[in-house]
Amino acid sequence: MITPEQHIRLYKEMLRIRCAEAALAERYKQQEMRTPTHFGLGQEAVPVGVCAALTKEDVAYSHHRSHNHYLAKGGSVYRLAAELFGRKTGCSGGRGGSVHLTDRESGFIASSAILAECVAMATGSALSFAMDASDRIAVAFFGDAVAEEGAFYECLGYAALKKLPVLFVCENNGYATESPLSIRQPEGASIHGRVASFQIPTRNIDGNDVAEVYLTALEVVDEMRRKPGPVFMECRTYRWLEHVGPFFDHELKRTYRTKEEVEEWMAHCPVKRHGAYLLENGHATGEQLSTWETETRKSIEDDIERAYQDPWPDVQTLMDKVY
Amino acid sequence: MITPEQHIRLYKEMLRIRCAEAALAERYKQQEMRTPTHFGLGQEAVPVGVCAALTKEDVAYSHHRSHNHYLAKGGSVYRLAAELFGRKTGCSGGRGGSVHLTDRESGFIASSAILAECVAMATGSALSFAMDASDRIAVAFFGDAVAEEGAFYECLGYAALKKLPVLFVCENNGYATESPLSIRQPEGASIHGRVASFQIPTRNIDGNDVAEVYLTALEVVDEMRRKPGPVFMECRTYRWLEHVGPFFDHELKRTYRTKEEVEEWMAHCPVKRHGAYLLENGHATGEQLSTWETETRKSIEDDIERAYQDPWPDVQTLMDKVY
Amino acid sequence: MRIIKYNEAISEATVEAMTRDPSIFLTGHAAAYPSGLFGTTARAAETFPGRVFDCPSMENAFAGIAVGAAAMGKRPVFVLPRADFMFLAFDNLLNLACKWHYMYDGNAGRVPIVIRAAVGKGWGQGATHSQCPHAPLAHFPGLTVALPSTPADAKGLLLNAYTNNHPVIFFEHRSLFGTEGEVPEQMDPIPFGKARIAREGTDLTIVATSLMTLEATIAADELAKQGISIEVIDPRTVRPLDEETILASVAKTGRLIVADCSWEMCGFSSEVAGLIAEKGFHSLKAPVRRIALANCPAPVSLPLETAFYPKASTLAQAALRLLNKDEQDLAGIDRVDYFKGPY
Amino acid sequence: MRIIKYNEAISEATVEAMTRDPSIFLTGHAAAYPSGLFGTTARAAETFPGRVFDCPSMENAFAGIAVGAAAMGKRPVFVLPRADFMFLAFDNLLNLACKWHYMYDGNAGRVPIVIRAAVGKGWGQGATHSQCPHAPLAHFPGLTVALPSTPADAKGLLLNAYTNNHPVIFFEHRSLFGTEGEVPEQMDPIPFGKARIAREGTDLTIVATSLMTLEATIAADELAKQGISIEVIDPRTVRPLDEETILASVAKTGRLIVADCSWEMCGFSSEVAGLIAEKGFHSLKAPVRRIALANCPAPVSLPLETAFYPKASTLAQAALRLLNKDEQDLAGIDRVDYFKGPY
Ligand SMILES: Cc1ncc(C[n+]2csc(CCOP(=O)(O)OP(=O)(O)O)c2C)c(N)n1
Ligand SMILES: Cc1ncc(C[n+]2csc(CCOP(=O)(O)OP(=O)(O)O)c2C)c(N)n1
Ligand SMILES: [Mg+2]
Ligand SMILES: [Mg+2]
Repeated sequence: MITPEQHIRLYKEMLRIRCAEAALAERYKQQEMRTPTHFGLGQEAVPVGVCAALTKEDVAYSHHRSHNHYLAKGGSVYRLAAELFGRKTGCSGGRGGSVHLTDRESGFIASSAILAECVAMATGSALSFAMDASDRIAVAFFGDAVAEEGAFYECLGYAALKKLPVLFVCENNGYATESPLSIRQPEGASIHGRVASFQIPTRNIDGNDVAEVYLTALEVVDEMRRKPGPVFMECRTYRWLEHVGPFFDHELKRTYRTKEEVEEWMAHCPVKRHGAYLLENGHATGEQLSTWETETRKSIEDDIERAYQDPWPDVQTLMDKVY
Repeated sequence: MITPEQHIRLYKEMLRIRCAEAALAERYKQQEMRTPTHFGLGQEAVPVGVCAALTKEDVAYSHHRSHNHYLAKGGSVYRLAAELFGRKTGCSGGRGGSVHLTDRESGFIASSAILAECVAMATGSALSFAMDASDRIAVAFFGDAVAEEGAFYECLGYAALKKLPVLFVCENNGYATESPLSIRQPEGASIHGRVASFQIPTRNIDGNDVAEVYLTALEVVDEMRRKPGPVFMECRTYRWLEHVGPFFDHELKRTYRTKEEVEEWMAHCPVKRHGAYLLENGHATGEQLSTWETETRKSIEDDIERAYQDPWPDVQTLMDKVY
Repeated sequence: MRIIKYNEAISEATVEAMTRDPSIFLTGHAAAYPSGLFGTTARAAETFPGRVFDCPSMENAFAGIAVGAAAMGKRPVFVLPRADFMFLAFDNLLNLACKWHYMYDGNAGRVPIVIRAAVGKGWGQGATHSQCPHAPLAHFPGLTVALPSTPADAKGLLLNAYTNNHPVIFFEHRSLFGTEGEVPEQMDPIPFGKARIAREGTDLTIVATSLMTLEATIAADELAKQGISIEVIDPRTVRPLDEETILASVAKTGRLIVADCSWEMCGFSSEVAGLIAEKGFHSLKAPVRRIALANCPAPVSLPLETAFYPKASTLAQAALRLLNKDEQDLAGIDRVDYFKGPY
Repeated sequence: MRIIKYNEAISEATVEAMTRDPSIFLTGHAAAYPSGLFGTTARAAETFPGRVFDCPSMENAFAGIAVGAAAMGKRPVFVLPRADFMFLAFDNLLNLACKWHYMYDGNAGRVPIVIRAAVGKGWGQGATHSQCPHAPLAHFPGLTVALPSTPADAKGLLLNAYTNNHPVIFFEHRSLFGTEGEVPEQMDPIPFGKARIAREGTDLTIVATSLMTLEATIAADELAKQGISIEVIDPRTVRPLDEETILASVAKTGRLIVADCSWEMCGFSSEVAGLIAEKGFHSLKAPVRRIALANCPAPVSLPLETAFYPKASTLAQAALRLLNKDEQDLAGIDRVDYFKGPY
């Protein structure tokens, strides 16, 4: 069961990520963050629910759409913003850009831009944990397109063979850039069904319901710590903005999906939904919700502005860390 | 149903391949075929049963252990032997060696040494057939290790998505070089089970029973011609000789499998077994069987000797076919 | 003559070739969308809906699928929005496609496949979305590797790729898609292995690939004002390489700069420098100068990225030095990057 | 001093390093079997059964798994029975491992992984089982690429690889596993980027990689009989490259042959020729000569294979020509291939 405090924590964390991504997307339009960026608006419940079930010792990896995961695992908005601005205070010193984030202290080891690399990395970290008989867990966050990449299946086979403590979290948002799932993957062959054929336990859940994500994650993480082995979670969700960039698709007249479809999913906004849950169950008042939002926005604006004011890396450092 | 004539044809074809491989393995020991060679002794029923269900217009691809497939699809012993001797009359002009065979006329397009390449090539040929609305079929012959390679799953997904007329034939002989299946693939996750999760029809059959292979292949090929789409056949079989080279493992004191295991499988020899079936059912007499064997051996010895006498390629041709 | 853009030229070549040859089909991620490879596939997609289609993310297998389709008489064109994804396809390209004709002694038929990929910098693409692996690929016999730098070359080389009988890798530079140039309505294919002399000159030769040809031309224009005559050679294809044209130019000028859009080590700039050391040694009046990316992964941050990429001023400066002239402040000649996010 | 074989030296380095550092583990196809990588993993497998284990055929993912394990403090060693399989792992090697330290600005930790692979000819290995892709890999900043040519170098360089903090690719030549040489019982790691002068000389420099160092030494021995003094340099690592030692040698001899065990184009022989054209131009008395594989895939058939690979006589002949001496019949100096099938 989730305590009221936990419910509030989940809500506040989603709010922080939502406000951060919204504010960053707004700033992005000024063309001063020179790094192709895949915003995560609409998909907050998965990273928040999963990361709430992890400890700092557990590690996470992510793909190109990685801000949510970086933040939910414990990364700071300030260092993320600085990274997008290319500042030397960025989490990767401004060198990596939006798709190459890291925050080792909080256990967010790396995001990387090439599909399925994060799956392999998490599997490798889990191999390390298994060899040390540690009870740490490695998590990979990735999208539905990864189920088209061979490396994904290589990792499934390996993790199942070696009983590695790796949690595969697939955010199935139905699209890879502009391509819907139906033109990319065989009819009737669900991703979790394919994974299950490797004898890996799977869950197929509503990825816009943070409570469901959290409870599921708690359960599987607990299982994994007691009896190591991979678990796969497929979380149905939806991205609001264009694949890469800060706009809604219809603002740019892209037609691969309808405005109606987007709006329908926005109506199932994970943040609003959980806010409503807090209100209904008396865990929070409307006033509290709006105060939290105001405070969060303010603090995020401060972080972003502070990052913006930070210095560029010195050109003399171009060859630093070359060995 | 299989007619007596067909039964005899299946038997004779297995006999041809068995005798060819046995004779080549014997010659191989003289160290004059300078090409690493994976003999197919013991696995004759699968290629013979499958190829008997195909037409010349259908195409086949194979992996490193490819002699059986090349021969069953219609390749000549003479040109195979010449290839192993490195002669210019070899099916690949002596350039390819044992793992790079071709015989376009009979529809054996290519074997290649890198795992899973043959699966992709067959899928590609099937794509071509599908685009032309032709009723041709492409077949890939490969081993159990291919189920560890990512490219295999990429092809499964693509073939299922595009409903391509490709027949995947996996000869599961339980080993990849010296590694048994159990240390390579997850417990309980059968290969055909994994394939089925892609919504591909699968068959799991006794690969040492040529009649079962043939009937299954006839059935699926017929289905595929009427309604294009991939089919997967897993055929349980066993290789008699070492992974690469002409010896029995125990002759070289290799211990990764026991002599007993090999002998048990040899007792289920597909050729002997089908010979016994012919006798039992009055399709052939013992005398016939031994005449066929004598004739086959003779003709194969002639082919091999003729190949041996053939000339090397001229050194001046080293740069021919370079563009 | 008619002026069109690089991406229009590519689109045009594609539509023309597909009209002539029904065996050509084109696929790749987003290939069927208006955004497909910088708009170069959109017209083909409209015109030949059944022959232009999307492809799941399966770079490895698809390269092998292309080989299998080509072996049956198709001409597959596989497009990649970033060349960096091509590493996943290296096995089927290097162990299969490029060896096919030789390894089976011509008996297994031909595999005419074309892989088109966008390369290069722009808007902080960073370490994994900007690479141009033409040199590693050109190392392998059996591959043709083309990098057109003008709209006309893009069209002519692509027409040749689409009718060639063997695998071709075709690198289209991000910063060139919007550039304009003269392209005849009717164009013949441009043969592989025939360099283009982008600018004639007598004092120094610059051999430059892809975008670097543009940078070299800017540098040459600037130096021309000072009476320095630079010859700019665009090899068009790295493999086959037009050694003759390069050697003839150096025989005339005696001085060589090689400017490449990838790294130096075992790269194209070393290849040409090595060529001259072996076959043009007696023409050389001064050391060859190799100009390539800084010897580190591509950083995103603007000042680092700016320092990472060589440009017109880098080339002009190097030319001055080779000619024993004083260095000058030439930063003013560098093009402003017109790229806008988020791509 | 003690004489051991190349494969014994490799085995010894592995066991020593694993004894000292419990974070090292070793895996790859057949790694746990006596046949593992030409017997070089057997003793480690016996000594550390939990840390040497087999790996399914999944070259792509395992390279990424190695990165993820390394990021947690392990030192994975991934062995490949043929370097040709490594193309499948190029994505994780080139887009991830080699960029890791730079791209995350050092903040994501380190990824000390070692990939060991057998390369080279023998017994008709053919086009897809004989390649040595050191040049394509060395093109990318962030990778160390080593090719030891003697037992002592194999041990010393491997000891360094096993303690290095970044990804290392280690190519072991099939034709060298059985060769013998002096190897001290106690050995220090040999630093990367420090060439070995295999033989001192004054008339001509041969820079040679891997097996070609052996061929160069045979050629040098033969020519010494005729009073010709050849210096043979083994760079040991292609990246980092010891430019200094090579330049110093050419400064002394004025003549250079580069002999490589892969192809010429965008390969190591061009790299060194280019280096000299840029930084050693004024020392050169004659054109550089690049000697590499014939410009085609490796054929299997014996006479073709024999013609395909350069050998001692090829080098000796080239040296004579560079020194303006008459060609001679030197085929007698070439080593007889001791390889036996089926491997
Ligand atoms: C190997 C590889 N191929 C192609 C791409 C280009 N690419 C970037 S994002 C993307 C779609 C990813 O879709 P999905 O995994 O569903 O994640 P989402 O963007 O929907 O969050 C593609 C194809 C890539 N980054 N890596
Ligand atoms: C990509 C790749 N990795 C590794 C190898 C080395 N190798 C050659 S055969 C083989 C085992 C193949 O086993 P299987 O597929 O079961 O076929 P079998 O030999 O049993 O017929 C391996 C690992 C290879 N050829 N290609
Ligand atoms: Mg998606
Ligand atoms: Mg097997």
